[in-house]
Amino acid sequence: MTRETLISLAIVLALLAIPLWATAAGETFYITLATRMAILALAAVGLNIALGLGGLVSFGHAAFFGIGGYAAGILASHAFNMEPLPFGLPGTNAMPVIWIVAIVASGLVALAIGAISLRTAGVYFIMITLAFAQMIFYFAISWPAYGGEDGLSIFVRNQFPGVNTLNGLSFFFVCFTLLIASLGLFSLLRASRFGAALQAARQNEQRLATVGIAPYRIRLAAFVISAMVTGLAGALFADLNRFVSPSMLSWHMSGELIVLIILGGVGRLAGPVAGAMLYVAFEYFLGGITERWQLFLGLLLLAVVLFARGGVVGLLAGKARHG
Amino acid sequence: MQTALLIEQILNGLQFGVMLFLMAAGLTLIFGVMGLINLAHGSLYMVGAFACATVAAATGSFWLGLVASLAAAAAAGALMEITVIRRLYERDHLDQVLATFALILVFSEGTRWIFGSIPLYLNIPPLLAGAIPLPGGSAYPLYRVAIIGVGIAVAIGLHLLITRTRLGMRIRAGESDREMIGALGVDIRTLYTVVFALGAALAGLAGAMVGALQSVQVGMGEPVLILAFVVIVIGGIGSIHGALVGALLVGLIDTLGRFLLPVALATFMGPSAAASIGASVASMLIYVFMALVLAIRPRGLFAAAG
Amino acid sequence: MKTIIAAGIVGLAMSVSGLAFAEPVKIGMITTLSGGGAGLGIDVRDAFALAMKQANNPDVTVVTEDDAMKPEIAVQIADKMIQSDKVDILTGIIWSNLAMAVVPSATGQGIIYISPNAGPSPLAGANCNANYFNVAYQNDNFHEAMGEYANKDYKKVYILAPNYPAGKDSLTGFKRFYKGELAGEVYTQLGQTDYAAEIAQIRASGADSVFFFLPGGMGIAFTKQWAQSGVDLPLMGPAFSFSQDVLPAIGDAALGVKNSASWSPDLDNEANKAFVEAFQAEYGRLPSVYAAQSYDTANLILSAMGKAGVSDKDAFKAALKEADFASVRGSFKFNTNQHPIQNIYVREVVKEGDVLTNKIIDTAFENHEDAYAKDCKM
Amino acid sequence: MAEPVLKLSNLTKTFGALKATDDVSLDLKPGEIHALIGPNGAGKSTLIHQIAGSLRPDTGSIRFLGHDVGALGVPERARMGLGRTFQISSLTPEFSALRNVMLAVQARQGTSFRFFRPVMRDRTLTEPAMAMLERVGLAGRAAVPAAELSHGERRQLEIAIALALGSKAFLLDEPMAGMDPEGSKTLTGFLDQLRAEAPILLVEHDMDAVFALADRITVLVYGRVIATGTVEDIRNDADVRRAYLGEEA
Repeated sequence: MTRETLISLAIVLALLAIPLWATAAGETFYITLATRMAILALAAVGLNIALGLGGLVSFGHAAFFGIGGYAAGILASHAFNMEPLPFGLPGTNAMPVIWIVAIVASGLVALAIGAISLRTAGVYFIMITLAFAQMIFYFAISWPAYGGEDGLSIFVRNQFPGVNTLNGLSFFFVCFTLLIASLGLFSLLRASRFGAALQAARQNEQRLATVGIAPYRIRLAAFVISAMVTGLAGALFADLNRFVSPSMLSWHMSGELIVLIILGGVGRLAGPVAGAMLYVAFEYFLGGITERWQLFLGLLLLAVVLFARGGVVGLLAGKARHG
Repeated sequence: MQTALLIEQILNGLQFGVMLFLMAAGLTLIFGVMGLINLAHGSLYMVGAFACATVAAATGSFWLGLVASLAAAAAAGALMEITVIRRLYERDHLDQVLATFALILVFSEGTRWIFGSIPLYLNIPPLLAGAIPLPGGSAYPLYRVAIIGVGIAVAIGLHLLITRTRLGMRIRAGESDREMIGALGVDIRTLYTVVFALGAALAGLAGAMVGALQSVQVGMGEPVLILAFVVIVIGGIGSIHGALVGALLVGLIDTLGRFLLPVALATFMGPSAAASIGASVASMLIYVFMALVLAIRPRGLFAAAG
Repeated sequence: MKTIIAAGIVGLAMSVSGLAFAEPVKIGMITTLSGGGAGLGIDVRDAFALAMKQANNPDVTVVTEDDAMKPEIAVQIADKMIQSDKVDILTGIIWSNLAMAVVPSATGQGIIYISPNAGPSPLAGANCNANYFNVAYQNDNFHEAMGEYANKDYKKVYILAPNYPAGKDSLTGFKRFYKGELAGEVYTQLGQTDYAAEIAQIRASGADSVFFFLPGGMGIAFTKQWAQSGVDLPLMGPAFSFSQDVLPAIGDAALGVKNSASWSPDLDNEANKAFVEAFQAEYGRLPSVYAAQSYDTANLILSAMGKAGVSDKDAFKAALKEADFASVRGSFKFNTNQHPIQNIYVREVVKEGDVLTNKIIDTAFENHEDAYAKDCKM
Repeated sequence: MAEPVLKLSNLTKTFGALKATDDVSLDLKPGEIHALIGPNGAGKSTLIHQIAGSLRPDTGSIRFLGHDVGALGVPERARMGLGRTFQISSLTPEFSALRNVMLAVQARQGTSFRFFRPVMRDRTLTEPAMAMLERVGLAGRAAVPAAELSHGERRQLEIAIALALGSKAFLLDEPMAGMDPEGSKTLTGFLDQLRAEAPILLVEHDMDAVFALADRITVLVYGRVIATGTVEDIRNDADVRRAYLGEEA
């Protein structure tokens, strides 16, 4: 077992320990906090596929996070109000169905955004993904059907067969299981032929083309997979808050997802998990002490970028090695 | 009457575009010369507006405020460059995005700490109050004409600076080859600080001029920043000419879209629905335009070589 | 001897009240203390604290946290206050979208929520809840009042608001009472700061007046640009753009604007005079309408505490519903949907010395009810 | 007479006023090493870019294995068997030498959209890749990241990659550049054997290597072909001596 594997395991176990401790101590709020960490980590694992493996600095992943959230919100509100969706489809409050819709919807939107954005590179890519996310953000704000700026409430948390999702701990385990699954997906992808081509595209696009693999298609596939994972996280986030609003689509959210990854370690398996834990804990504890916590967050981020490259995982496990 | 309104709206579009140009010029200059993407450019815009409002309130003179805005933004920019930015030139765009995102947080909360959350007061100088008549019986505010004038002057000034002066030659050399300019004995660190401060001063100027029209408050730079990015991406990152053309296109498309779309939609739907849907579509228009431009020309309209 | 008896009586009185009602009450205040809208949240927090300080009731604890104007943070704080701090009552939220995020789930968990500002229509109508009280207004109220007032003098009003739900509610509310012709109806972009294009359209439209709802920085920008444009038409709007927190930033451009509110610093009643004076003494500035609403919220809670213990939820809610407190708005009572029935006034921005403030010039509605109460099945 | 593997006819490419490639025609026959020489700025790199597909000629045609490939991009031409190395080593720096070659094996198999099976446990990738590393003498350095290889080793790795692609023709851009004499000698011996596998278009400044290896030489000056012929022909060509060798001396 390599050092990085050990550290990844330790990070994931630490996340698992929080709600278990909270239950024992009767501090149920920390279960909510841990669930938030798990969901943000899941979203960031998604982004890490595009950003960490593929080097695609997407500044618009909030779009997929929000689309996932709206999938959950819209389906649940139709189920709650007993109104059919277009084409006479029923709404639903079954999480598995919602997840599939969230994944498919984010994937399709990512296919369209990616197909145009990936024609560009570097700063252009950063900016065009940002612009597409802003476009969806403004659309969500001004489209009246689902609450616009006011957002959409999910009055009762959606259901998962055999699990009482209203129980905080059960819902945490649902999210945690999906997080573990996404980490499994990430490490499989990283080691696969697809992952090899994707990482090569990040390191040296010219080389990849010269061996006969077109980087565009590889990147597009990675972008879509990445968006799907982030979209799934969005659906869970909506269920955690029992609410979805355009702020899930804002460019601050996109920035936060990037921050999570950099805090934890770009391209590292457990980087997003470590980053999400650190970020949420920081926001919560510092936010409790001072209203100016964003100032200190900014200073912390600066310190990480300037002096602690590689994030938490990089600090603990040293440089990444590829077989 | 309709023609007069259209002329007025075109002027509004130009004025908006010129204001975007002041922001975009600094951004694109910094990217072109140093290869740096600076999200904190909007913070410099805010610094300019706050400096102008504070000095104008203390002295009673908008003009002193304007000078203060240039000085404060340039100083903040130079400080930013020396403490943080110069460590980022050799980094990838990801690190640059994150570090400058962090700078936004620091600047916003820092400004709030100093000035509080309540917006500051800043009004246009009496000299530029009033309006000039337009053909067709309408009128146009003098202050906005002045903004257009300043924008054109800055565009010409930048053009001359880059094509005619020693500093401009160095900037152009820096764009093409960092090592060569170092070998020529130019102090590249100072050059970069000067360029960054110049970009910052332009942003501060924009902030001060716009602050007199709008409200001077924390976070005022962020919406403008995103629009400025749209402008330089459309124009081609690194190109001053591209920034000018991009800014005017975005200004005109946005203003005329907001004006014309609801009118167009009202021909086949109710006025209330047309107003609402027209506004929704208009708010997305420039992003659609940007996507179109990049789909056809992935490096923008005036892509710099390389 | 006498003093001992007196002390005994006081002690008896205290212990009697203590016997039945002096249960500790924990109030969670979620409000906006950082970010663009912090000025409003700070007024709400300060006025609430002022009322608590005046009451000096040792049984009340207030925990305050900043929602940074982000719904997901508000939800997280609400969860924490409910699960960890075990609050009995939540209050403080400024914005409708944050209220929509927090209120349904909090009231669903049996927590009482008392709104000091936002009043989104779903919570007043179909989704009203016995645990939800609104001390401020239903979102449409101020706009309705301006529509009613416009009937007096104007025939052709141009109306504009940002393109988001509160903006649409605003124009809908205005049109519900306005009988004249509309010169135009425009939705601007949320967060838009340049209104030259809209002002040009207004100039060309032949309107005789303008009604606008542009909260925060948007309103400051619009009013300044309006004054600079030289278009000479009367402006009116709800109080949000002409409240005490934004007037200094607009400056003299605001002079003469008519705006509607349920409260004004010059409102003539004892409670209000005392409030305005105490607020100025404590914080060195004039209170805003948000401060007034928050002050009433605090006094409402205190009045209910004197009648029932919070552990008996139904009795406590009944006590709240009586609204037996001296409102700074004068007459105040709850409708069936637990939203206020109150007067809405029309104010004008004036200058007193160097300070811009509002003066009441008319009463648009007396004992006004909102339009959604009939949809509330409670 | 064998059909040429690669045939360029009348290629022209201009950048503004500069004619970087001026009516160039040349071909590459099976089993030969065809060296392309010329002073700096003669347009050799521009020509290589056009052959590889990263630049489009203004006019003229490129035929590879009997097909017109003018409309194809870099990856398509690579898949047809055009194996290219770079003037400045171009590898995936974080990957080990082995994984660099494996990427080429994977590309040759045409299966990059496999998402789950770990490549390091895939013998259809590791074994051929290891075999290529052995051929170029890099087997002992298989696990070392490309970024940590020496200059010469990177050159060897580039050739291993081109080999792994099963190339039908090699396009080698200055493979000797920056090598010590010992390394150049080894590489010269290796290229000598390589021509049996597929013909080589060799761009090279090292004249010893060129004269030792080349079957034919084409001389490019200011984008124009001024001579083509055997080593003997070129040594004796007056134009070449004047325009090129003379200039170097």
